[in-house]
Amino acid sequence: MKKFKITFIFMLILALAFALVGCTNDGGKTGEFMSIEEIVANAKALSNDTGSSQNYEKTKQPNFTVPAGGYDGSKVEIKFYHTMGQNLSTVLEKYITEFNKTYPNIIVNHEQVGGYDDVRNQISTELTVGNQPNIAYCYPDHVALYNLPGAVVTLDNLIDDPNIGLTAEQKADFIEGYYNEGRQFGDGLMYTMPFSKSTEVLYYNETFFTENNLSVPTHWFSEGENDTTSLEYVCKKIKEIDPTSIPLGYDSEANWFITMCEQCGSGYTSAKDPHYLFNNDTNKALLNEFRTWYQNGWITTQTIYGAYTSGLFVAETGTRSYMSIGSSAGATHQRPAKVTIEDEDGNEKSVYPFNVGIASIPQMNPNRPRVISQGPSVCIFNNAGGSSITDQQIVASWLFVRYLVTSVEFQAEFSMASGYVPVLKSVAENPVYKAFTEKANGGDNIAALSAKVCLTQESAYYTSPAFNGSSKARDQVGSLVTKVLSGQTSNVYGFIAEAFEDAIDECEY
Amino acid sequence: MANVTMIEKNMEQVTRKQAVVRVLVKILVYAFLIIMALIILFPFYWMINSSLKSLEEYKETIPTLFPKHVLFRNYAEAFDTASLGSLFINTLYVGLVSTVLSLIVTVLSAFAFARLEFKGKNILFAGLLATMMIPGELFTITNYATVSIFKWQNTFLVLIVPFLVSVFYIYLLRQNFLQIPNELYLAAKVDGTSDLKYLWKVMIPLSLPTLISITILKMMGAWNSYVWPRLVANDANHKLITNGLRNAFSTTTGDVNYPVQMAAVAIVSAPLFLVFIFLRKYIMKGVSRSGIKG
Amino acid sequence: MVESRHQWKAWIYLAPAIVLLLIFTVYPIFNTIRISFLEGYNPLEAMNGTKYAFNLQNFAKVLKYKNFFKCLKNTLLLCVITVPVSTLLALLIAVCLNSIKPLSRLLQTIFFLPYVTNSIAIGMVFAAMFNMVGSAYGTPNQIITTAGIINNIIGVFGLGPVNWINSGSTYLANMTVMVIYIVWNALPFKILILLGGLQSVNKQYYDAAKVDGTSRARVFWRITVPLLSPMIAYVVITGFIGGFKEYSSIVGIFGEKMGPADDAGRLNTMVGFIYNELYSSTPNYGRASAAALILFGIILIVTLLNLYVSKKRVHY
Amino acid sequence: MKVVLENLTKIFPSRNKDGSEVVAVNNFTFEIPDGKLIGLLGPSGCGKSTTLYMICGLQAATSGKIYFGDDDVTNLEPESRGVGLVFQNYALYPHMTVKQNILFPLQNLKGEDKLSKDEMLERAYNVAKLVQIDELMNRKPSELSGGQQQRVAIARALVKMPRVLLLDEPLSNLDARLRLQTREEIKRIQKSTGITTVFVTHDQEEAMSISDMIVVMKKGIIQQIGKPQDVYDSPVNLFVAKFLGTPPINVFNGRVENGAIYIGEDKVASANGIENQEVIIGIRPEGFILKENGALKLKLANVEVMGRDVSVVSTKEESANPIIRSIIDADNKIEEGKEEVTFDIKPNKIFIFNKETEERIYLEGQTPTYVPQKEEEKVEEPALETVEETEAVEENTEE
Repeated sequence: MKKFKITFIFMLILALAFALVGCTNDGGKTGEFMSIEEIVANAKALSNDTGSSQNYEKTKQPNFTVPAGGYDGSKVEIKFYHTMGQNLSTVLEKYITEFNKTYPNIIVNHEQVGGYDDVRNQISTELTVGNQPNIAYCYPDHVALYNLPGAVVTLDNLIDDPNIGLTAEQKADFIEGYYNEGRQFGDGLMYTMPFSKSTEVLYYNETFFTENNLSVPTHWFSEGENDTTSLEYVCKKIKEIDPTSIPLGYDSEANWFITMCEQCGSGYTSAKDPHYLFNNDTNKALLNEFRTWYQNGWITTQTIYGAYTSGLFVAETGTRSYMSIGSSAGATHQRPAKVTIEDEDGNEKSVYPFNVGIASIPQMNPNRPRVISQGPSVCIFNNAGGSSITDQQIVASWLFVRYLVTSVEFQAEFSMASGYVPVLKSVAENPVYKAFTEKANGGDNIAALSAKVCLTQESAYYTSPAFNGSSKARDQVGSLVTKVLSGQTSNVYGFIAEAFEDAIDECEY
Repeated sequence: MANVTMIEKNMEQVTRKQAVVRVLVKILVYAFLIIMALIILFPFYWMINSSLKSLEEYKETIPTLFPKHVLFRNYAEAFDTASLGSLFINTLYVGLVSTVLSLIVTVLSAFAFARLEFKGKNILFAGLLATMMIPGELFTITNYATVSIFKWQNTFLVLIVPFLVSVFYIYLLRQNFLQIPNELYLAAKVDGTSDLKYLWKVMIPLSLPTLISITILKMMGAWNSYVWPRLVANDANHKLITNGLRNAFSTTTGDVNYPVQMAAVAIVSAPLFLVFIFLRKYIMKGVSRSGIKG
Repeated sequence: MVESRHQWKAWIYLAPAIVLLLIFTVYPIFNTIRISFLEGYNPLEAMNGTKYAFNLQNFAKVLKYKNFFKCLKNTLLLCVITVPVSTLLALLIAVCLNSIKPLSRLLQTIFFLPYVTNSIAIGMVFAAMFNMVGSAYGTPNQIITTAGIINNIIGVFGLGPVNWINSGSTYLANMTVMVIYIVWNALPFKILILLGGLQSVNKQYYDAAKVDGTSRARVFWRITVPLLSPMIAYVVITGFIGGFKEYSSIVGIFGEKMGPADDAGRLNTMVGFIYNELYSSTPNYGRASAAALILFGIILIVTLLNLYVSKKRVHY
Repeated sequence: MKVVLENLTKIFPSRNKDGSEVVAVNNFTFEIPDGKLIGLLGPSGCGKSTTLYMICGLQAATSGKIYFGDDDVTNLEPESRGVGLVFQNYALYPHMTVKQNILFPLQNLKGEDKLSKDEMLERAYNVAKLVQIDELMNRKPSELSGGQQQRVAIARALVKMPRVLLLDEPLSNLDARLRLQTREEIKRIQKSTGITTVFVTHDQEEAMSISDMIVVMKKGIIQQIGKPQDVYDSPVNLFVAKFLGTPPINVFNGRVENGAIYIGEDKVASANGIENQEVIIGIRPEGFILKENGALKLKLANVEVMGRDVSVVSTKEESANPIIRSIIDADNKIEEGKEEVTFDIKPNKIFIFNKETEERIYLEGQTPTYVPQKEEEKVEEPALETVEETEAVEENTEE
């Protein structure tokens, strides 16, 4: 029996030895970071047209030609995968019944598969056996993946078709940046239609800002002593006023990193090989700077904090924040719960504890603004992988997609319900939507205020290049930010350098 | 060998000491068991406790041991948002049908392995046991392709058929059958009872506890399956508990309402818990009776 | 045993099991082996005729990949700690349960509870217990919004709040939480088997030991454990097999990112590694199959090792 | 080491919940002299095993005292009593070799009794030689025969030189031939070690053959204590008479009439000094003398020749059991085909018992060798439930 005890203890020692191995993470290298002033100067030097202007001449023939006579009116069933929750599905259903008034024989079954990754995983598995749906929410890198077996219908012929295509006004009505997102796959062909978009905005505690006469920050880093409109200055000031607070909560680490790359013109990714360019001195210096901001307790992010930073922004007691950069769609969540107070003549009134202001996010170069554009597009699948999808189903799918993306009423109602931004310019004039945006204020209709801000920064939208594996880069830079900000190390330079290298290895694995 | 005078010490004192030791040990045993039981119970208590709190109270710095004001509403809300009703029915249906079918397959196979002699029996059984070691993910992808060829997506068939054969239960039942003396079988053979009659009349009654515990454990399997159902049968009227539960609460923008999620978890665990309480004796006897003698 | 005249009858009884096994177990194994040799096999590319070299590149790529060894280390570490700890704990509990009469039925029910629950669901509960919202790192004034119930409990004993699973938590803290959760999950089945075994041990051995004046510890190590050794061997072997396939318990606590916020994938296991290969933006079935076969190989070796060790030590 | 039991009583809560109790051992008082081999004898359920387990401490006594020498060990743990116990089915640790089994008790010795390694080995080998299993030391119990296992169990019990050796039905698991041989072994071992030994058996032949003293018990009450021959020759009541002796005693209904014992019409023995009454008469099978027109006339059934002597099987109307068996030596002849056979009765082989109380009535010339306990000391016995011996043993003996 002695033997039994000995082996047991031996196993425990082995385990402890393993555990210790896992703890060392101080990179060996040492060196100097680029100075922030230099980065700001480079950013300012950039002219407005560099970066995301792409040429769209077609290098390939579209893979789908519209059958003669377009839709023959036959009974057709189409399947639509999306990530809409309960409230958005009800809006969708309303417009499906509307759509069926003109096309009674097109039956649209729609299904919430889960999050965006779930949709991708589900379709990538179904594609292997030809079970793919007809229409699906998609992001650029999803489409890159579906294009491996060429399963996505190129919409050019459908768009240009005389009787079921888009009229010139309809085409012009699309917001330029969103429409072009559909044809950034390197061959100039149109793969996706923009469905509903969102961007990032800066929410700030307007009441607090006016009380302490703080100005809304317009750029990141202070230039000179008396620069009171830099985010750096505002954070420092807020920290002095309320030391227990975390001045700024930035929800998405990946968006933050990619936006900084766009604003500073430092490399992130490219559609052509080599794809991953984010391991450069500018980015390392930026993250180092933000690391010190984090250690001063000025900022936190959703993953580090463990929950959406909107929780901090609306908090009344305990730790709270006074600025939050998050999705424009999440406006309603950035508004504090109503509080019942006694007004002067004693009767109870429920009112918001503070007013929320919304502004566009700080920029490195004010006349070259860059802000991320996100939100799903939709794509249509063909009969790749031996699937039984017929041309009529493709045409029917196109009719449904065209109806949704060009119907001003749908775009207006969907945007109001979701907080997303409509893809059509004319939605701004739609009476219902106009009334909605007029009433915009920091309280009850905060969603309208967010929509108004989004409309003002339409020209600043950028989208990252889409290629198979681009979402891996996005995941890696996200965890890179969290790791650099909250990682414990004694040799910061080495630690950051190694973190960047690991991220690149991971992408190229 | 002269009798060794063993104990000169005063008898009284030794007896008393031993009585004290005996009581002490009893206290120690009970203390150890109670502490371990509390550790096992604590997560359940915490689940119930959290599920009755409001979101704000749930997020307070010092978690409260009992909800300030009890919100049964969470349970109702959990029931609708995750549409637990249909999830339950689906899971129950899949669980029952797959359990009954797999019982038949298990009993027949165990009978063959325990009673009948045929070439290659041991190799086959060893092969079967080896499949227990293979990680499930290995099968998922290929089976997905096979199931699609059969056009079984979004049906109950696809949730039931692939998992009818569970090697562990065949092993468990075979052990149990082996304990039934062989003479019984030979005697039955002599007076002409067919295999099936013998199986039905003698073997099944004798190993009833094990069969019942297999049924219960198999039902629980349906409750816990997660990856496969999501892949092959994710539409509304075929969704099972776990994948229904999983993305019912992950709202894209706002915070997840943890208390309601806990409530859903509690609702999901309740039936299994009740089933176990009533059939505890059988489960215990079933598994131990098969006395896995290695 | 009935002579072999009844050969065909046996095969008829086994027919349903064999047919299903062929389709849903044997065929996938061969298919996986086939794919594991196709370098970088991606099903979507394969659909439009991309050809794949038939070589060992997949295995080479997996074995050279730093992440693979991290996953292997996590899996091995979890197994080597949780299996012995849960077996010993289960043994102690079973022996104590077997020696008392009052309350024993109630306690048995309680100890079996974790077996009845859904591992991902209870994972959420554990995550909530160990969770600590708010950053406790770096900033001088240690901002902690909610410290979680566990930290409050250990606070009672004067220990400071530990950052168990949030960003900035140490590897050791994460592993401790995982070990606690896995042992908590593994106890019921082990107690059940060992208790069953104990009840079939002949009482007279204990009477004999009592007359021989054996101390409780010696009774435990020299009589109970050897007599239960077949059960213990079985429990350890199935423990290792289960342990190597650990995945859903980590998803339960850390979510699909398999690690604290600042170091996603830190606790990723072998099955998690395979999963990432299957369901990533660049699905690579070749490498996933190779990794799965490697894992199967390791489980096989460890199980054979266990069988060998138990052959020597176990008394039948 | 003298063992004294004083009013030892054990009451079990009976299995069915009607609250009735079972008195397994009813107010035992007897003394086991030092160095003697005592047999506890009785039908199953008479409390013999319970008594044994109480002596060894595995069973707690409900009341009464147990003394080893002058130490009161009643509530002492078995290990401190210095007892050796041999179980009915040996309870050898299956996973240990014979040597490890024997060494096991020695390794438990603590304090000043602790032995060095080779002292233990030496003791183990001595005791192994004593029971003649010294060449089986490295075998596992499963590889040994019943008899060998028996001897290993005895060796394990003796090795720690206990003050008292207890054996629970040591021979019941052996086949007939081994039983005889092992019986002698136990006798030899006990004599050579001189250790006070108590063994329990339901086989009266086994008890009588090797015990220095036997204690006959029935339903928890001592019937008679004494040397085997005395108890055989002078049973204190009908139960003891019937229980001892193979073949069993022949029992008749008869009467005492003016100084003589009559079975039916036959006057078989003189009984002067005893008033007339209906009585039960017991005659030992070896108490018959074949005699032409003897006192007792029996209808002859058949004759079984067993070599050394002849067993005459006959019937009589007044006989309680279906046949009467008389054993006479082989040289007297019985003609075949005779209807009737007559015997005279040896005076010391006939006993008479009171019809109601079945107590022995001593004829003149017969002296009582044992005075049963006085009536009132007995714990009144509420339920006359006969309880199967092992089943009544308290279930949760302390672990």
